[in-house]
Amino acid sequence: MSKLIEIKSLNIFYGESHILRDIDLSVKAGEMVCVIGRNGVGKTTLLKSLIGLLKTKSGEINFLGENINRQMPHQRARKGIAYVPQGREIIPYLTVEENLMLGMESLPGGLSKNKKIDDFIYELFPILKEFLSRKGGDLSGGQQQQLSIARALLGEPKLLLLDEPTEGIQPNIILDIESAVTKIILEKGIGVLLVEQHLHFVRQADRYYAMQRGGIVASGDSSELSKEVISKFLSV
Amino acid sequence: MNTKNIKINGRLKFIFWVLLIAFVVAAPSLLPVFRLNLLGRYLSLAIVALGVDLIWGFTGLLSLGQGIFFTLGGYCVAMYLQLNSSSEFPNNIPEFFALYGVKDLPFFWAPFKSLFFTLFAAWLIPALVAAILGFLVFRNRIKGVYFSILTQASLLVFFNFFNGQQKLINGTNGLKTDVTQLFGQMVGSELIQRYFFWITVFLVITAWFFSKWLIKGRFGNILIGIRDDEPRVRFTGYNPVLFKTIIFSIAGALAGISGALYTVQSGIVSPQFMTVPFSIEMVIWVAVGGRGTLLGAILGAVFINYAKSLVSEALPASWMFIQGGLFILVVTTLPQGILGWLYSESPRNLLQRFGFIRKIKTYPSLEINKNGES
Amino acid sequence: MRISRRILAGLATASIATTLTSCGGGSKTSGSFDDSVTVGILHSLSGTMAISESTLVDTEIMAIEEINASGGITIDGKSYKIEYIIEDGASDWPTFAEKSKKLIDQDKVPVVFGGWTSASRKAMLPVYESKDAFLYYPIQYEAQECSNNIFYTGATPNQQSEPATEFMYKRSPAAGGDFFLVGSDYVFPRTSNTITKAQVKQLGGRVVGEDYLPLGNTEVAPIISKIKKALPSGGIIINTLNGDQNVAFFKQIQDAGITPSEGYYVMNYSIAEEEISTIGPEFLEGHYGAWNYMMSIDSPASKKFAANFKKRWGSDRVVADPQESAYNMVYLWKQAVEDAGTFDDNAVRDALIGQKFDAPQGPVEVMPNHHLSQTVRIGEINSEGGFTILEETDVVLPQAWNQKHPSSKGFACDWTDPSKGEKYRL
Amino acid sequence: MELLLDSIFNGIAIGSVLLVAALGLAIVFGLMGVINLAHGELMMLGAYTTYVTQLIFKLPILKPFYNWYVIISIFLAFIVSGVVGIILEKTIIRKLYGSPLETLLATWGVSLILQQFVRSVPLSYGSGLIISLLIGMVLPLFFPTKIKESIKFKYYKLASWSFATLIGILSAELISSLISKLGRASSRNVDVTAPAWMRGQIEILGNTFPKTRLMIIIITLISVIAIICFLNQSAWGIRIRAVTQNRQMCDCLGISTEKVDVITFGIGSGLAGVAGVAVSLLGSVGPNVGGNYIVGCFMVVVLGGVGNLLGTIFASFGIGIMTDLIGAGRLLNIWPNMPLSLSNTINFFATTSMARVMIFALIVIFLQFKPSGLFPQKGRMVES
Amino acid sequence: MKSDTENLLSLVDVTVNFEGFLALNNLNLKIKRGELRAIIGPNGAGKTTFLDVITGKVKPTKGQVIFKEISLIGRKEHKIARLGVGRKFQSPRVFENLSVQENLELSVSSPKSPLHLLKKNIIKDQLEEVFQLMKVVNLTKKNDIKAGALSHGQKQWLEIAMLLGQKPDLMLVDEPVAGLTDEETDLTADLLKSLAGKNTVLIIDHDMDFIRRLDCKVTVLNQGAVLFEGNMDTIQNNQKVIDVYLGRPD
Repeated sequence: MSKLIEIKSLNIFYGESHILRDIDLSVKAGEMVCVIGRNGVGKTTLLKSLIGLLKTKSGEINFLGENINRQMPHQRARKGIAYVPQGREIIPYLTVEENLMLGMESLPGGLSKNKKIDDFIYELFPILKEFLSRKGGDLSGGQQQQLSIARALLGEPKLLLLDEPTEGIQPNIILDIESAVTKIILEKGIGVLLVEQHLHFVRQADRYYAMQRGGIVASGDSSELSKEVISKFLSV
Repeated sequence: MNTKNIKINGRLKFIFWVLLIAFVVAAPSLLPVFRLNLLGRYLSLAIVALGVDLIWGFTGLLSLGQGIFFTLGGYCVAMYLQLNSSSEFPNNIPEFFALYGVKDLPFFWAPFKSLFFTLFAAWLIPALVAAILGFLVFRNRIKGVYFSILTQASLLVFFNFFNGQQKLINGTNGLKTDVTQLFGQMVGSELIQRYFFWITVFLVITAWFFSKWLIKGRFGNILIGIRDDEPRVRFTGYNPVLFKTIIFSIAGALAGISGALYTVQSGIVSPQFMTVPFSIEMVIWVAVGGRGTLLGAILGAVFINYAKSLVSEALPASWMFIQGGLFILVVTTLPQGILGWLYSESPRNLLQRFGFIRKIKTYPSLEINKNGES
Repeated sequence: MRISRRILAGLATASIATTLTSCGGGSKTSGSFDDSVTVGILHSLSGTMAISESTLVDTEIMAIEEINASGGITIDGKSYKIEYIIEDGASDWPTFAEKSKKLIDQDKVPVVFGGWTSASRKAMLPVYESKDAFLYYPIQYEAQECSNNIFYTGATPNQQSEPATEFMYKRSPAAGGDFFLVGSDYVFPRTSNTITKAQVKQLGGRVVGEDYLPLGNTEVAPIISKIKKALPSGGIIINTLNGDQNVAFFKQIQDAGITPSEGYYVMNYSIAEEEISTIGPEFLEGHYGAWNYMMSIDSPASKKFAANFKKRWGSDRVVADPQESAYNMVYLWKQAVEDAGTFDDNAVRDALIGQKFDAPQGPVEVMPNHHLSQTVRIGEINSEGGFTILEETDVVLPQAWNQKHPSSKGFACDWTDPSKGEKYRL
Repeated sequence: MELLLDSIFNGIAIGSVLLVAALGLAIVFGLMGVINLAHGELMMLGAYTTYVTQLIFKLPILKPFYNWYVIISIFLAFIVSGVVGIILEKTIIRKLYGSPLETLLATWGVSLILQQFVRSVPLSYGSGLIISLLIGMVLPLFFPTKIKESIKFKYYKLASWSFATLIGILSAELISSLISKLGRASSRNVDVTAPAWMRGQIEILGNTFPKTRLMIIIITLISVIAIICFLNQSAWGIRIRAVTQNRQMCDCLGISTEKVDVITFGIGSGLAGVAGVAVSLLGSVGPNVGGNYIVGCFMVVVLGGVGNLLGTIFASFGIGIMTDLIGAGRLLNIWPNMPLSLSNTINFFATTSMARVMIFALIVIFLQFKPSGLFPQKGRMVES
Repeated sequence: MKSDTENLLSLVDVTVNFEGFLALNNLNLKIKRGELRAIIGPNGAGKTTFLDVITGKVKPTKGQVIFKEISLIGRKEHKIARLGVGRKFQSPRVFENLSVQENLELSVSSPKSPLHLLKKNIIKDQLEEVFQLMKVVNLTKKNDIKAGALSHGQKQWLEIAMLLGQKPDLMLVDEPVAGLTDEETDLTADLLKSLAGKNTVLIIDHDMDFIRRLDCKVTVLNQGAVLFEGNMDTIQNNQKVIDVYLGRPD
């Protein structure tokens, strides 16, 4: 399997403080990779720097063999990276339908040419179909999370960045989300980079990276994720 | 390295002060009467600039209506001077009333016969008006740009009112002070003008120390707190409305004093002082000088006005270009103003606390990296 | 490289004012002079009033150049060239005061030609009085003022509005009709209308309404609805609006059907040829104006004045009453200086009274109250953008204190008699 | 009743001018949080565009179409002000997003410069400059994708800018040689004359109504409808609304936020240009024409509720009707027997001058009770 | 009223309606004096609105909030704060352009009138208190540093110290350990526990370990109303709570 994204000794600064240090990481197509670690070790920063919201100080981000260090987020999105941020960030005053349409902006031609929402979304998240004309901000947290993931998928990404998709969400919806994510990986063969604290979800991943203080301190197959590793890097 | 910088900085500052004081002391004998008069007027503008700095630089309230208070102060002294020298006119009221067929002095003029009253009114009335206006606005938590727009609208209300009321205050023409009498001397005379210059210098310094004293302690800290995070101030148990009203009214008082001094030195007060551009210019002086630095406000007011008068003598049409360009330049590239920028070069400086210096950002729970080489 | 030269030329004209000031004195003649004298010119070169006032600067420069070309000022056989300093009042009254101080204290000029709005004059007046300097002011105004330090060459109300009101009430097509007074909200319209109201009452007519538009405001819809309410079937409108407010006013009254053909006639006190060409004669045709000077005066002096101005500043330029006043005052000052034999203020002031000059409008004479005796003309605006002169009075003496205004009735001004002075009872 | 109808007619006439002037501001302020004090000057550019168009249509070749020059000038004014707005956005505003007070100060500087610019530079050169800018900005968009992506794109861009400059100079030359009036700088106000079919008045419901005002109402209506449709229906509309609410996320979704900013600001500025056309039909055209409207526009936007077009519409007509009611002293007619003190007060304010004082004062008082305007944004989303 | 003396705070039928959305729905809650109480619940359960209602930021559509036998409805935030309700925000909110010491001085200063603040020096007792507080949160060495330059954890602690400085009868603490390290979390838990008894403390958090460590009564909110109350163990075994919030134990 070819490497979808490959990061080599990535360093990120926030003002004067050094947030990410020498990160090496890669995701292959059809693979789910999970990043674990306590709050504040830099997991979200990692995802933000991959989508381009943070500037790379040094190191390389290669996507499909091309260096995308200097590209803007919207350029990366059009290349096939989709980002589902922490806290969903759906557009509150737009309807659910419009929110979904925004997801297709990263397709060739943008949303001017793509207006039809693919039905597979409704299969994954049936609830969205009921709420199409509702304002995004009126949905509950879990529904917003589903909307956010659906929106990302509509752009037919090659790589999906998921930032704590289960945070603060009712358990039954967590299960829905988990199964949806595994399903799309199987069906579409895309790669997923997941930041997660919810262990059940973490265990579904193929591989894991553990972070501490801005660096990667352990990695391996999820099956090797032993109790010690968890208690060392995760305080759930 | 750092300490060395501070020392040099201190020495520079000392030299700067010596030069400044020397200049002010020598000015009356060095400068021709006309230039001295200009300097006096621009110094009086420095007082209103201090007020703008207090409310904008420290408290975060951008008022575009300081002209109201400035003009009110000016009208107070002008009314006194007019009354004081109207004994030879019909009905013993100022000359202009006759133009509009007014025979009885409007009631609100009467108290201004007293010098004592006037000296208080010139800052108390603007302060009161500011307090009322401010209270009404702040009470409803109107802030940011809404506050600015509302103050500008209030400015227009006052401007139109003063402009339209010929029978009460001589409308557009305003009130003149140059040919009025003060202690038996003509106000426009060189002698009296020289006194006004000294009074202005004295009041600028007083206002400066007063402002410094205000912002130095906990009171000033609350103002900065209001600027940065007003809800937090509220939940800490302070009433921001009260503090904002107080500081706005202090700025109003300063504007009033400034307007009074400006009026007696320029010989006239008119609704022209309440036009929109003039009030915005006041903000520019502070922005260019350096908001959040009191000295910046003073220097900004004096230098920009002096430049304006020199440039417009030479190239009348180009001043608008220069002024506009200066504005854009300062806002986009020197947001701390010139003085703020100069200060920010020194690594450990006092002004950091006023927040016009690049903030060190940290990401949640990561300590500032002590061995941050990489 | 014709193009780039054109651009340069464009940029050069771009700031006439700039060039003017930086040149200091315009020296067209290279004739030899024994000495020179520098006078001050103080008008708005920037801001709202620049539009009107820059024409005065042009005229004053032309007059100075004419005088220089004919040998300058001669005192005791010594010839002086006139140089000038131009200052910008920036349409801001306090700035006028500031710049006056500069001209007097710093540049020490013997005379300042300047001002347009009453407010600017009122702002300058105390400066000249306190410094005992001399200002020459060229605009028709509301009077009710008589300063020993100002020489007024524009018309007083009895030299403009009074004959005009009488004409409108007695001899215009709307004779006997009701009056509505419209003006900008400042001292000239207000005072002028007070006089008009008194006069209309004397004549036996009725003023049925008045309204004032704040300076800078061009929303005239409320005024129009007031006019239509007050004058439902035509009448006389006296207009003292200022500058560009006139444009809005005339465009919109025409749209609202307030036109001569509907029986509405507007008498204007501040619309001269310059303004007609800006507003467009199609909006003004059939309305009236009253001035001392009109470009259509068919006399050699008038034609020469207009021709010289076009020659100096461009063939599409026009001359109008304020310019003529400005022109006269420069010549009158020259004559007074030569009579006095010195540039000294007080001597010139004494010599000034009684000076006569063959102005473009006809003979004028300086009266003891520092105003001019002038001829008044009533004209109808025609489709070519000029006035068709309907009436011409004899020379009218100026009243510094208006005899119809309740506050000044029975007063006059005379600076030749120390016992009379600024304001004495007749 | 008749009086009231009269007031409503007058009020709509006054309000339509306010509305068309405030519309662009409402978009720029409401959607982008930019306080554009140069809005009035963008209106002024629109007004001058009308003037230039008028003169060009007086040329012999175009004379037959003279009657329609106003319609053409609406489009031209939109483009001219839009182009200047876009330049503004790209050079200055872009640096100041998120700090509205800073935009206020910077755009004030811009307004000073624009005012002095039209005073000092001949209109023909101004037009040439606009033409250059327009070509320079638009031309590269039409390059084939191949060129756009090549490294040498900047040279192509440079070439197209040089070409644009050349065309600009040539057209400036052409204009000034054809119409000598435009070849000189002048601080004098100029005047736009509406074609004959737009002058005079027509009768509606027994009231006469000036045609120019009707024209302005039509322009305003079309603009409002076009804007609402654009924002709600088009792809760019969705993008604009989305970016307004969450800029970063939109960037991550593949929306070029820079483009959205440029388009939003361009449209707001273009609408100012349209307002300039409307204003030029009513009064004279001069450097200060826009400055007279700016504060009124802000009052309309704030009174209506920021970010709410419906509020803007209600606010402008409301202010229009109040202006007429107060300024013409109509309350006295409606209620003739009111107590003396009250009628004195009403008379005191029944002049145009004092009506302005009263209107502003009333707005300030109104905002005491409803600080976020007539139609505040509400709901739980505001809380978060 | 008599029975209420033991309750420092009681909410009676509090409903907050945001344009049709019920953020709080007939919420009833009582907190005793000296109690330490944790509040948990899924996102959107109304936890933050609940704090907003108590501190006066949001006015409830209906219902009563009684604090020390005084109704808080319609009172301004600063008045409520002066009555003795202190609040710590979710993300730390300190005055970033003031130094640590200045931050604390502002919270300790009393009375909070402008005239009092204009006096140049803070009262000696209060200054000592400031130093005491800095010691508690381990910021003594950083007293001169601007709060904006502190790390996230230090800001959290500074805000807690500021809260303590206000000497409130009721402390409302919103997610005090978000973004803290384990060690810091434990220290914070201990600190808050030590405050109970003397102060009344109400804590909102997601972190179950932290809540467990607090060892106190827990209220679970869901859809704007109380779903369940009890100690940590009973909560973990309550089916309703598991369904809406906790999920299957892993």
